[in-house]
Amino acid sequence: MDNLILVVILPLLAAFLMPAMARTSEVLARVTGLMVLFISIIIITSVWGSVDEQAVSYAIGGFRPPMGIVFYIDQLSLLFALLIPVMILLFWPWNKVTHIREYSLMMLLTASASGLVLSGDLFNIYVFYELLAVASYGLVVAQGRAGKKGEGAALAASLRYLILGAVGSVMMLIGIAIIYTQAGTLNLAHLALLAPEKLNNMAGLSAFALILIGVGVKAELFPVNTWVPEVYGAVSTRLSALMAGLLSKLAVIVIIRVLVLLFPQPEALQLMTILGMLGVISGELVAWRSRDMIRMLSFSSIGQLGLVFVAFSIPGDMGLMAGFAVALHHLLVKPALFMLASGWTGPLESLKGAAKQSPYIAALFVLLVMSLLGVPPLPGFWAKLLIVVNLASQAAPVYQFALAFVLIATVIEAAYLYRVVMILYHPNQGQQASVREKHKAFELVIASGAAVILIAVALQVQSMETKLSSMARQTGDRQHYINTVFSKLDLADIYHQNKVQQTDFRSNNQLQGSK
Amino acid sequence: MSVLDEVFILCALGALVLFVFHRIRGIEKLAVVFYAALLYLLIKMSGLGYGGEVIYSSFSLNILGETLQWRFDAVSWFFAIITVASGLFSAVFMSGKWGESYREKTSNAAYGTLQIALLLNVNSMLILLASGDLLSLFIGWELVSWASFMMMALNPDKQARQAAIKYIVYAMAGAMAFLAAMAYVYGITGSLQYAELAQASAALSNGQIILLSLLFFTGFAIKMGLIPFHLWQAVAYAETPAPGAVFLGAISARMGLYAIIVVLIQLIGLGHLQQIHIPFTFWNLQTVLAWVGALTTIIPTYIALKQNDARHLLAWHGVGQGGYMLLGLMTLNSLGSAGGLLHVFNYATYQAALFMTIGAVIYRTGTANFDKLGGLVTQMPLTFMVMVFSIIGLAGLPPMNGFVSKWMVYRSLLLDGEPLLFVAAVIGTLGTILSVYKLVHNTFLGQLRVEHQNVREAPLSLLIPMLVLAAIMFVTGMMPGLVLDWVASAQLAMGLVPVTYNLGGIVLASGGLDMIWITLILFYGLGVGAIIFYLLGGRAKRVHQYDNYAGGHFLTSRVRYHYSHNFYAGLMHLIGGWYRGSFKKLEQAIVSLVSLLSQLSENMYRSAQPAMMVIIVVVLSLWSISGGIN
Amino acid sequence: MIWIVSFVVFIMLASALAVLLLPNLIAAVAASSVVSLSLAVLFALMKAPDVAMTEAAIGAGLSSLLLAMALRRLGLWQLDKEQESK
Amino acid sequence: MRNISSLLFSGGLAFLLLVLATQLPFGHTSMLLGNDILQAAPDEVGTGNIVAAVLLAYRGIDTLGELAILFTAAASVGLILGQRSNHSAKRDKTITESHFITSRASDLMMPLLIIVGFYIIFYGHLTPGGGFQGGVILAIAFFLPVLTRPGTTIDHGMITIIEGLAGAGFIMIGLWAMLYGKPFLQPFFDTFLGNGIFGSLWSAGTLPLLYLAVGLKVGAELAGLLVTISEAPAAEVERT
Amino acid sequence: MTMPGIEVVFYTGAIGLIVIGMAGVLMVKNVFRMLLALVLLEAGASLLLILSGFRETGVAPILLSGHAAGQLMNDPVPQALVLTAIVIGVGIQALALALILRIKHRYHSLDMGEIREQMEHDIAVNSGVVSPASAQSPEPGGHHHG
Repeated sequence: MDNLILVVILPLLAAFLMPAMARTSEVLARVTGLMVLFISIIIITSVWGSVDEQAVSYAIGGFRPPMGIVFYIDQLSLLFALLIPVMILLFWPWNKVTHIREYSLMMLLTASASGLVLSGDLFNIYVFYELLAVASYGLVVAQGRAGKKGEGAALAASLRYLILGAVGSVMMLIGIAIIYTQAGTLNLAHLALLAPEKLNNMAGLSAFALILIGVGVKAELFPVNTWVPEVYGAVSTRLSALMAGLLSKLAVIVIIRVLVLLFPQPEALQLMTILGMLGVISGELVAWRSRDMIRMLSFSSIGQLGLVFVAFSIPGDMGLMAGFAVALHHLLVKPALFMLASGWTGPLESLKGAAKQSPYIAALFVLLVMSLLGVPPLPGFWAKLLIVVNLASQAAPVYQFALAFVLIATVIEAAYLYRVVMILYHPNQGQQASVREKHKAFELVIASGAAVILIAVALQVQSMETKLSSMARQTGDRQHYINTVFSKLDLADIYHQNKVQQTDFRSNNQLQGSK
Repeated sequence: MSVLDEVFILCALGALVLFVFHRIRGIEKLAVVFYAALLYLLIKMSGLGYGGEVIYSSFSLNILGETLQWRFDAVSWFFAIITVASGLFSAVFMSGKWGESYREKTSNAAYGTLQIALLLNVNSMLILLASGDLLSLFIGWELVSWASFMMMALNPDKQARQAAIKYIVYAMAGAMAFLAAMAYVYGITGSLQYAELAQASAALSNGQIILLSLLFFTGFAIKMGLIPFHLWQAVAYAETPAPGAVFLGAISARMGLYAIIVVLIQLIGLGHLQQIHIPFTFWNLQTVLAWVGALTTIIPTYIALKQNDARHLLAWHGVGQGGYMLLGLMTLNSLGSAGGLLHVFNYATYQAALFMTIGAVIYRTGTANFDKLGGLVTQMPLTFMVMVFSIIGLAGLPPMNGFVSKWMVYRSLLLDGEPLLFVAAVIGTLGTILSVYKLVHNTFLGQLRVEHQNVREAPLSLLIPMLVLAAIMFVTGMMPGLVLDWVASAQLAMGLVPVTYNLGGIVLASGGLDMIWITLILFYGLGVGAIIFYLLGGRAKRVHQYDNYAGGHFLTSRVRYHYSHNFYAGLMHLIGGWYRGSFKKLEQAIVSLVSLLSQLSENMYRSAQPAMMVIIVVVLSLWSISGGIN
Repeated sequence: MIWIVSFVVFIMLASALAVLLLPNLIAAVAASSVVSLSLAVLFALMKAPDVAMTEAAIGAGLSSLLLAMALRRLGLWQLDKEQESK
Repeated sequence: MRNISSLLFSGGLAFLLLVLATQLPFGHTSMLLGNDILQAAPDEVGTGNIVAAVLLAYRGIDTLGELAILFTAAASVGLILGQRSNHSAKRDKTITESHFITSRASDLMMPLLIIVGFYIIFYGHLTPGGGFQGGVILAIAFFLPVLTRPGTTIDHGMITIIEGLAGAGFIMIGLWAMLYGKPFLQPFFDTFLGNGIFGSLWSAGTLPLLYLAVGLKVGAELAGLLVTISEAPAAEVERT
Repeated sequence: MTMPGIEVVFYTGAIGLIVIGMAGVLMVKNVFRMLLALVLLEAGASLLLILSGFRETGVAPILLSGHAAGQLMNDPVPQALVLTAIVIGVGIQALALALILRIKHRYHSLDMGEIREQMEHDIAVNSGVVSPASAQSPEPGGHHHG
């Protein structure tokens, strides 16, 4: 388990050394990156399943938890720690023209993403989040469409993304400052312990709002997601897939961690519901109007992320479970759709009869789209069902509105996605059929892989449910988090020191038990 | 392993085999065998139709703390047997000459896809019918929607494809309404089991029941094409390849009825529907639903009257006939609901037969446009006969089966003291009679067109299913007791008092109906008439088809006169086109609203720093929300 | 003490406004450098010598150098001209 | 419209923060973490400058992340501007030959700055200052000639290697501890470095080494950034 | 209510910087100035963060021989955090500068509105919705300067 920190460290090491290595041997530098990814995967698989019952924490530098930084490893972080190298590997730029610095950026992305999900310290999360952000700005510029015109678009989109992201980061920093002023600590477990007393007030709520907006930039949260169509429109689908699929989810995971541990007030959840549902409806509405596939998928991604936020904003473990289901589903489907879209550029009308040309791809597309919409036997349905059912059982009126929004948005989503399907299966060939780009092999492999996983999950839905619910239970268990990070001795110490009454601790426990 | 398991395994196997081999010639024979086997399995279950025990599938799924189950009771069985029989007839129709010509026109793959679509439709409907709780009902519901979308999407016609998209949007909206209702039920009861809802519904407040019923009903009404959701169906169904139209027309839309039966009647309960008064009116929920049914019988039927294409005319009728079924069910008495259910069966027979006749006409002439047809009776007499049988049924005239079910509905409305609904139903029937006359006249009567002079009778492979259907219509018309057996046990399963019946018809205290007698008397009367005619030395003179006159206008053999264009011009002028237009405008208004909102959202995303503006909203909402703290 | 702090804060906010309002970009960069310097002073007054040093070196020194160089590269290095350049 | 809403928002933010001010215990914060560290750091880490202890020991991984961010930014800038490095020959003609005084001064300053930089780096764990501040000074020291003598160039390769090795060095020191079975970045894993005497240069375990790595890394990154931006192709100069 | 402490003055400075910075980012059209505003915003956040560990009577968290043993020290943690934040800030600033340089090269403008319009046109061309030959405006009449 101690080796798990290598998942963060090795990619960093590789990233630092790669440009220097490339001066002697470029091949070596590239191979290093791949090797690090493989090692990461091996490390994680070797500890896979060991945290199902009891999460583990790792104190970096061996300093006692509230002082030093800890990594917290539970099912959620382990799952994402595995997904990160796997996804990066899938979307690894294999071609030879890629600049070595871009590989370096990919490694930095891996490291920061892994750090983000593993970290158990608020400011450390900020640092990794910034690293993730800067690496993605770099990648956006680097992977700008290789067209004469496209380059400018990538630059401009990147700048706009950067400014929005930087403002978001500052917001987050202000939020952290407020939290630190209020609670005097940064360790998530320590904060979780103090939260009911210190953060359950207006200051805590503002801090949450600020952090939500800050991290929300990456998570495509409603008010701060204007960069999405621009960036996805300007960069290669490979990077769009990675950003929409993986990076947005990482930001969501951060928000969830913070929310679950630090902010017990229901207003925080409701704020997230409102933003989420505005995201759902606005994203789907614009997607309905879009005239090309990439733009459509970008806005659909905004909508789906809104759905993820709505799901996570449902209180209790069921909300977490619903959120995980939707987030993981989107993580699987959206990259695959982007992969298919990369061969289907141009206005939608030009795709007429594409199904005749490539029936297999069109069939894949239909399958993915159906899952995205939530057609029953496919996993998307179960995810959506979880949301809808749990939204309906909430008493607060905002959830009823959210329910209505989600359902209406689904109808709009069906309208535009099926318009595309009908275009694909149009009996007449479009004018540009002959000059259409071909799909590359790896794109098809990824999309087929996603489809296979979808079907497998559909067949194994029961065991997936158990897995997800156990993950949700573990993630939602604050006391578990606190107990994991602090040993019993430390805990007694902290209670003594902070004059937090033991009764608090017990009532907290009861709260968890009654859930 | 129960018989239901066997059904499902067979379905899965069939789908798999068909999917793998769909390009191979001869697959159609296999499909026919498949439907026959399915029918056989259903017949093995026929105990259900005579009041047998519920059959459970041993397959179940545990999810969300719910146990998903699949089971068949008498209601499901009743609908299932119609479904599978329609599938069988479509498959037979498709397997012969029609299939060959379709193959030639398109491709092996396209033909195979059609077969797959049909099979998926049948399978998904069986899954829907077998649902044992709300969740499995929803799953089945969605499957049916997508399967029929697939069928519709096969249509090359542009308008029909647009209709298919329209359909899927409508269907999605319906499904979402259903989902919302389901979630609402889960919110109240914490479960999705039928039993829980049935139990909980007794304790629900009126408002809750109204909301639930409204949501459920919206979902189901969209599938059935009830007012005000009637716009999509006819256009989408009409121009699907003939066997598809046969199947869709015969049974597909009836799944909405099945769901209404299950949820509104079985679960929410009959008493409830009657007790719940709509606020500010003097209606109760049942009356509202009955009026929806009544309006659905009228409006689409008169739209049908306007159609100039045989398929569209029939499809619009299909929408209207759904109204009768709902009307019958919503009388909630044993006679009316039996009528409604019986109408499902009857309607399936004659709608299938009618679509087949039109399919045959198209097979021979290549068109279903009334302006280009006429006088085919001389060329296709058997087809003509089938059509006459069917339209007698459709118009609800004796001795065909349509008469029985419509009689039951009328009778129950009268007995219930609902004269206005009765009048509405009669108006609907009037429209039906007018339009079926238009159908038969414009297709088969009048003068034959030159280009059709070489048209021959439909091939045997097309005729056989049509004739069999005609026979069924006649037999079940004469002996409705055969089907009433099933209807009665379905009623029992629904929790209604079953209708009393005998082989010939209905037994009522105040005068029943005995179709055997009616038929005999009818034939007797015909016989007497014939005898009198011939005894009086009745002279029949054969006139050539072209040797006729109209309005004093002399016609040469060069100028054919067939009065088909702008049929019922006067009537059309009277009733105008306003009713259809109004609903269309509603639809367009919604589309423009969405479009407007969409544009607004896009502008918001595009404007310089829109995100920041919205943060204001966030800050403000934060403030408003945080009123509770401190 | 409090007056010193107030004075520095005043200077800082005034130059912050100047960053936004001065028409000449070079002046704006200079103003931002002043903001950084006052900030460094504030940090020092707040008993944070490390931060003060960093802010002085990075904020006032390096960052201004970067901005000035970029301004030159942008072709906006024009002292005498009022411009809100395109 | 946009301005009004922007002002509204800014005003809202100010209002929010002002209201918060009445609630937040500024000046009397609980400092839970701070007190713990203030008490423990002298014994546990042995640095005079407790900020350095926090930066390198308690929150060492933050510092690593920060170095990575700088590295990423530099790499991205390299990607953005370096693509046209062949144009860098076309120097900006607006830079006139620098004055004698400035060039001489820079020659004099450079060694001084380098010494000061290294001093700040090495005494970072004892007195205010450290890798970051020293690194900046180093960067400026190496950049001065470029600024004062337009002809001078700095070898990008050299910068790449230094930044790579310095960053790797930081990680390696961390991993070194793992070799001894200690957690990553633990400063005391062996008697090799010893604890030293409190207050002396060689104290606080690996912290001085880490600060050296940080200093070199920051220096190299910032120098790289400066050089890259200064070599960027000028936009078409709007000369009057 | 006692006389406001010195921290109130610091706090005013922090809020002032944040608000001025935010207003600048939102309202300024020139991207270069926008970047300057961003720097102000970051400075404000740093000040706020330092303030969270500030005590009027505290001394710098450095152990020097001159200090009495029991003297109250300021919180070292926020100082370390701000150090980190400042360095991160300069990295982002450099990145943004590089982008601005290239964009100016490409689009011959520093005005955010113009840059956005040209970018949207480029994206539309890229996706094939608009033909490259068409005028600068991607969607006729579609511009809404909010």
